[in-house]
Amino acid sequence: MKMVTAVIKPFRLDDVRDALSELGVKGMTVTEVKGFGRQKGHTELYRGAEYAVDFLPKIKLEVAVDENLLEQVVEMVVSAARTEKIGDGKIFVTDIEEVVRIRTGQTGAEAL
Amino acid sequence: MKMVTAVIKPFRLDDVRDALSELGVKGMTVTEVKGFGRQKGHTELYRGAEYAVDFLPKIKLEVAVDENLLEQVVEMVVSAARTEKIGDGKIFVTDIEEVVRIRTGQTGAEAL
Amino acid sequence: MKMVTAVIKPFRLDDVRDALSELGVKGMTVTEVKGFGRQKGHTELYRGAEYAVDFLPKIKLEVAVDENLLEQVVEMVVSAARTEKIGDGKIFVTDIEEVVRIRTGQTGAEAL
Amino acid sequence: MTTTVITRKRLLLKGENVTARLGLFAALLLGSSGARADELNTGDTAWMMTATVLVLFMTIPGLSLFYAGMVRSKNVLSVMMQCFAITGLMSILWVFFGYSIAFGNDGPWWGGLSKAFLKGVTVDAMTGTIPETVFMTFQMTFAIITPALIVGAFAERMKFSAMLWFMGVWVLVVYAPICHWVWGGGWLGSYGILDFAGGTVVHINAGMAGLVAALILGKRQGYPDTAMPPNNLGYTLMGAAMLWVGWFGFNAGSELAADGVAGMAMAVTQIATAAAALAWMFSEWVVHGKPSVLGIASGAVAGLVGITPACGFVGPMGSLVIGIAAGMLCFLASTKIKRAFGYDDSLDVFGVHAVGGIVGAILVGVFAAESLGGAGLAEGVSIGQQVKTQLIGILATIIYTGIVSLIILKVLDRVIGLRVTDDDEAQGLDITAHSERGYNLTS
Amino acid sequence: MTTTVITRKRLLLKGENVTARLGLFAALLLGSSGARADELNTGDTAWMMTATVLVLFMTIPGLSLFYAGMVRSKNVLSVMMQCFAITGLMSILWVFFGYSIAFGNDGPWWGGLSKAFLKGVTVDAMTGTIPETVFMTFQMTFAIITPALIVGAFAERMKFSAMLWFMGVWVLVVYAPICHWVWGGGWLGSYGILDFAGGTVVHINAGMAGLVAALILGKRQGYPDTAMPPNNLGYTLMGAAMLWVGWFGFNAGSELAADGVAGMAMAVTQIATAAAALAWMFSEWVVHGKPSVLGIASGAVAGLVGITPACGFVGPMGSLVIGIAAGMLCFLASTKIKRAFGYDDSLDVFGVHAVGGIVGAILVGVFAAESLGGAGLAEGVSIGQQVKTQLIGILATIIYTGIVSLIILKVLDRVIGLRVTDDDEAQGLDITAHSERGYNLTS
Amino acid sequence: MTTTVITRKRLLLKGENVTARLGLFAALLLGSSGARADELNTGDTAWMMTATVLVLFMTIPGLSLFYAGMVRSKNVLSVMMQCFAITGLMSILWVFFGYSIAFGNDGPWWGGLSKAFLKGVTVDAMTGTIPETVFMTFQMTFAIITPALIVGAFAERMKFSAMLWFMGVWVLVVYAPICHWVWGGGWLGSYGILDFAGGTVVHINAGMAGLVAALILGKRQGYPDTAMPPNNLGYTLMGAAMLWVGWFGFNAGSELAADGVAGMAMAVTQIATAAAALAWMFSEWVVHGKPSVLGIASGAVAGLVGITPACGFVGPMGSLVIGIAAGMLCFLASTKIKRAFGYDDSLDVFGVHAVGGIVGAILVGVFAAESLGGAGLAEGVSIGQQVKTQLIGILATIIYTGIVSLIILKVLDRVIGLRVTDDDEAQGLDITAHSERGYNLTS
Ligand SMILES: Nc1ncnc2c1ncn2[C@@H]1O[C@H](COP(=O)(O)OP(=O)(O)O)[C@@H](O)[C@H]1O
Ligand SMILES: Nc1ncnc2c1ncn2[C@@H]1O[C@H](COP(=O)(O)OP(=O)(O)O)[C@@H](O)[C@H]1O
Ligand SMILES: Nc1ncnc2c1ncn2[C@@H]1O[C@H](COP(=O)(O)OP(=O)(O)O)[C@@H](O)[C@H]1O
Repeated sequence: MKMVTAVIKPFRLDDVRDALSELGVKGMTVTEVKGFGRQKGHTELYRGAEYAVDFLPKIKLEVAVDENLLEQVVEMVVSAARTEKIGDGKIFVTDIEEVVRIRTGQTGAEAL
Repeated sequence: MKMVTAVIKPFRLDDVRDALSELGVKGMTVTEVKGFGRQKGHTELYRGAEYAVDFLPKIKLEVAVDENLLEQVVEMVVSAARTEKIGDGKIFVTDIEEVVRIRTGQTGAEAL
Repeated sequence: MKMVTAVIKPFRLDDVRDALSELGVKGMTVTEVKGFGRQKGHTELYRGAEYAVDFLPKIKLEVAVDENLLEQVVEMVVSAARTEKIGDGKIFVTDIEEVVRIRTGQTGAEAL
Repeated sequence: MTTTVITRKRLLLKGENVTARLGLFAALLLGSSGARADELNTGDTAWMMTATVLVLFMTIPGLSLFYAGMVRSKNVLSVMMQCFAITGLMSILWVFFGYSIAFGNDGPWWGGLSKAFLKGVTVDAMTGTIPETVFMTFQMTFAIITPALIVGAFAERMKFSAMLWFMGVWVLVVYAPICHWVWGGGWLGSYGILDFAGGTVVHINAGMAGLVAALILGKRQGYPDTAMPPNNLGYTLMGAAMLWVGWFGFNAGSELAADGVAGMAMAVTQIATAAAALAWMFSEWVVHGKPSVLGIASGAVAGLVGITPACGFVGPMGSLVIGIAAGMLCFLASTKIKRAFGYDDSLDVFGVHAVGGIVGAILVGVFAAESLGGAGLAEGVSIGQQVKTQLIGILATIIYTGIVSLIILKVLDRVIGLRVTDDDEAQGLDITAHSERGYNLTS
Repeated sequence: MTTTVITRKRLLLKGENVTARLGLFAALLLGSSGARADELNTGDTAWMMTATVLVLFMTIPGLSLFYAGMVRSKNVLSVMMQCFAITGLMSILWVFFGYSIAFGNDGPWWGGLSKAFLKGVTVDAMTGTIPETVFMTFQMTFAIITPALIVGAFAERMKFSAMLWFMGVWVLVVYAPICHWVWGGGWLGSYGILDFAGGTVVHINAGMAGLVAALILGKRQGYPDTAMPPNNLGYTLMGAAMLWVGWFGFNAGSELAADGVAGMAMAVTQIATAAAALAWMFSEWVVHGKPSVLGIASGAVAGLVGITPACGFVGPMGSLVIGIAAGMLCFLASTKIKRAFGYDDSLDVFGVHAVGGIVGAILVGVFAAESLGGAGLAEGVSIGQQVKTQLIGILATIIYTGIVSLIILKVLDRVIGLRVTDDDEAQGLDITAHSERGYNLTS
Repeated sequence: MTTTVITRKRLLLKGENVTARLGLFAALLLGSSGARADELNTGDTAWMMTATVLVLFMTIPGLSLFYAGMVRSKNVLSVMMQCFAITGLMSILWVFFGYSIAFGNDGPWWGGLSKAFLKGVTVDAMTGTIPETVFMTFQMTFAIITPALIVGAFAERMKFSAMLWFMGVWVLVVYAPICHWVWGGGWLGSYGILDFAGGTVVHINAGMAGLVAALILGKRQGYPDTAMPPNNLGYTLMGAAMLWVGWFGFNAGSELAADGVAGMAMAVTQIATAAAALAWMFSEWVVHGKPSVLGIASGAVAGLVGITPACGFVGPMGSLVIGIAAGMLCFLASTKIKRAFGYDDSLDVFGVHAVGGIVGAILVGVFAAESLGGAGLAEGVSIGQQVKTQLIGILATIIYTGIVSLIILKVLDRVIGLRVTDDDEAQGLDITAHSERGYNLTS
């Protein structure tokens, strides 16, 4: 079991979700985050006090997937999230040792 | 050291925290997230424009635990978070290679 | 590739970011979280109804780094985030199996 | 006609000759022209149109914000929606029947239907020195805010449709008749009760109906163990501020003229409200260790409620005492007593409005006395007698509204059900009853 | 009395003899003193200063909140900013030229520049029974809110600088002339159009200009597929509440006096608004299964718009019908019709203001008839004739504002560009146009 | 007429013969009846009750929102709480002593205690043509907002208890005496200072006291390096809108009558405010590249402050200049000058109120001249002389409030401490001082 964690631009979320659903992914968890990276932020100015805001709104998507789907999922996310402009984000793949579905107690692939 | 990440229903948080405290867990980190899964969302309607909101409010709980507590922790979370209705959420267990307590610089089990 | 996840006090964020930038870290992702731990919370009181709020605002910082930078990054975060008061937070190090930069499709160290 | 109307609140009851109180200006007009006393006075009319606007301002946005800030964020819209829909519905029902029931004829129990659908309320019709249209609309705003106050008692759990039915029936069979009893020429007014701007008619009435509704609907899920923190106390404080501001229309407007009594009503309203806000704040500071926003806001409202029945009758020092008493007693009622009894009056409609109204309705019997700086009791009436009269008015209101509200609610519960499902309550009424979310701050 | 009252506003400005219309009170004074008819009346003045304050209150904070709550959070400030800047700019332009163009002389097309820079508007100048300074400021608040209404049509995508230019030109070449036509002694007023408080001048005018702007600017990115949920419906409902409250200044203030007509204008405004709020709410409940906050708020505004041209002319039952019609038809226009045509009038300026204004402007021709409870049509004018007159006024407004707004926008588009860049639109106007964020709730 | 107008407010209170200033309408009444000049006028009374309500509206909710939006979210409630508690406390202290100190007798320095506890302020007592209760309450609202303005200077770091002590003492030993000097028959008024609605009494006074408080309390932790973004600029803009709306009560209400001077005060208030809002907006646009919400809101307030001392004396074009000057100079003071000196006046009380007040207090000496469209200076007084008089009034105010505020603060610091602990400041005052959170938007 792998966890695919993608940090993407907020307005790509719907496309990514749809793409993953098509692949048969049944669930995912989404967090509003702030990203710092190459993409530059903006400045804000209040009564002459100017300051830079380097953190940009991003969406972090976490999808637990079976190993055999991994490659497809990563590709799907890449193609659905890509705008080819700076700040499109990253995908991180990590290993999951165990998954449990709380409602049923099922574990492993069944739990997804 | 393992990280237990549980996505649960928001109103179960207090019970889960209490259950874990009883087990001797000293700390945890909580994030407000949105979940997409089998549980269906709701629709919103603004001046005739209807749209489906599939993402439901969930709480993501992260608890770093010593291996020997792992099983108990997972069980506890399952039993405290379970409502037996769809959408109860998932638990993911991953491996942590190192933990540091920032205040003291302690590492490993001591750091928890 | 390693993921360094640090839970820190919110007002230390700018210092930590600056410290990491100096090390050459190009990006990071930040989430507003609530932490439960040894640091005590506060009570709130509404028309005679008092209740304890144990969850304190924290910032979770996630930085993917190349193995060879790992140690330095951890040290930097520790020193920049430390106030020596209870509640300074934790650092968790986990393994990343793969990283992809969505914009370019680059993987591995290049993707950071 | 004039003698009845201009005297309305104070003198209707005391039956005194009013010419003297019209001030020299009016007397002058009368003297020099022989015009009838129900000549339109533009100053009075200007003030009463303003007062009408101010009372509407109390409900929307004032009360809506005050209440909406106190509930959980998943119900923030539902409370505002209820206040707003009540504003619409009560306006129409008032025009259809309510105004006539309250102010049609002056039998002891109700006003009949002679003014139903505003028959006779033409552009030239007068009530004292102001157009009857203005009087009718001014009173309409009272018939709006009274039901809206009740909303706080059953917030976060009542079905929207049941709420509409309850309020629609209630305003016609409870509010309008009690309004008639006290202000429309009915038995309580004749009996000599002092209620300048609505201690019995509005606050005790709403507070008691709220308590009944809270009891019949039962507690919210998780009450009182689960934390139910207010979602936006800034809204609540701003709502309290708007209530305070608008209440001058309510109280000084109840004089129906821009004169010295209205001026004094304004002054004592300010004094009592300030005193009650501080009284609640300091009580809380002493008892719980800290002064709070919710406390001072509640205290201000308690003071406004307390001075309402008294504002045209008492002087500055009387109002000070009423304010302090209302602030402290409502504090106790809304914190200690509610908890002791365990009922779930979500936003303390009973603890603030019924209790504050009772405090004011009793104390006006004391501080209206000329010896205590008031405008004076009717000739030959002692403080003790007046307080007895006041108690009878209070009891009559409590009993009537208590029983009739209970009946309406029981019937509605049987017929359409009062309470939302558990799932809907858990998810919140904004989504489940209105398909909307209150805050969507990240897009 | 009625027929004279009908034309109060127009007649005053056309310099006709107004003595007859001042009512018994003034007549009395006149009789006993021989004073001129333009004697200052403190009650009328008190009311008109209050009314002026109320109309300003409609725009800021009322309309600003109403609109700001409906956009996405990244644009919440931009909408408020536009309303606020318009308030500033229109005030100055009104003082410089607008007032003179609208109310200078009484030629058929415009008022000329004889009052430019407020020449002659001294501390002693009078308009009827109130100081001309008050009349000028009252009318200024109309010249503020009308452009501000248009903002809703192009929200979330127009350049701030282009918006300022458009509004600045528009108020002088569109608003002020139409205002003159109807109220300043111009051709439409002479022709006999009934428009008590601005159905044509304000609402149809703004609604049509908004439609043109929405069409020329084009749709927002992603419209209509992407969800664009309102960021804060609490703001929207509070804004609607403030509009409702302030609108009494707009409608009853348009009588320019505190008299029976003003009182009736107040009453029917309340009735129509309540009826329209309920009409929209129930329509939505039937059609979509749930009553909503956005719906009831929109309905209230639709009712306020609908009764605006009619409020000094119709009776309670006429206002009820107007309210219901406005609520239902604006509901259809803003939900079904907009979707059918596919234009992106972001906050339904056309669907609510133009449609509601048209409904009211037509129906006033019907319900002003004495037989239907109204103040009566001019002697010898039938309902059919009056409706025809109304239609001509509506058409003239639509055509003039449509064409001239189009020209101004086309020219500006060529010269400075109307629309922000795609990137700025995606990021939101708050940051990109004003370097500020609306909500920063975690520090 | 002009010279009498200048002193209207003072003279009325000193019991001088005011007949000449009451205008034709009153004269008429007087002529036909021989009544005394202090006959109640319902129109004036209606306006003054409205004006009183409007000034209260400025503080709560207006100023509270304006300020609350600018602080960080952890302090949002604390600022609102301070304004609200001040409203309560000042009301009581005004009734006890303040009113008497300001308006008791007319010695040069203070009014004595003859009216303490409102002795003699009965239902029949008159001030000019309005009930004294209304005058007393109107002036009370000034005694509320002036201390509340100071709150902005020490926001986010002062102890709540210390704040209450400071304000309580300050209103009695600083505000009430200065109010007496200028309006209550004291030396500055006799000396001929022009201050129609409170340039010295309210704004310079509050602005200077704020500066002293900011200096004595010291900077907020992290100022000026840490970003301290406003938590909710929508609140701030809505608060500014409410201040704008309510300020008509402040300015036109200061005439104490609904007459031509009040009308002109209303008109010039609108013009100056609009001009200042635009002036700040365009200055910022030029200097920083973008117009901002905080900028235009601050500009509007600067304009309101600037026109305050001048509003009953200057004409439209004078007000335009005053507005532009106030907008630009307050912009410089609040952005450049504050930064240059490095003090932490959190919300720019000095930069807006003191600077704006000074600009207005000086320029009224210029634009009150009849040759410049004003109401005219006193006979034989040149512009230069009047400006000198104004400067003396400004200096007297600055010195007195500066020194006495300093003493009060120093004593309080020694006795109970002025500033919260570092930990409390870091965590925010909402939780630490009031055990509440401002926003709780996810439950
Ligand atoms: N080393 C990193 N660790 C964690 N998150 C990162 C890292 N680098 C970038 N990110 C995330 O990816 C987002 C996009 O990165 P950025 O450098 O702006 O552009 P790009 O995606 O085109 O490389 C950032 O906003 C941040 O959230
Ligand atoms: N594959 C997945 N990866 C990450 N999170 C998931 C995944 N599947 C489900 N979730 C999370 O679990 C929550 C509950 O899942 P759902 O399918 O609705 O019901 P159940 O928990 O009963 O299986 C989702 O809202 C989502 O947050
Ligand atoms: N076992 C844990 N798992 C996950 N997060 C933890 C754990 N223990 C502590 N934390 C996080 O670290 C924060 C600080 O911990 P705390 O015990 O209060 O103080 P300290 O950092 O000084 O040990 C907590 O608020 C929580 O967010």
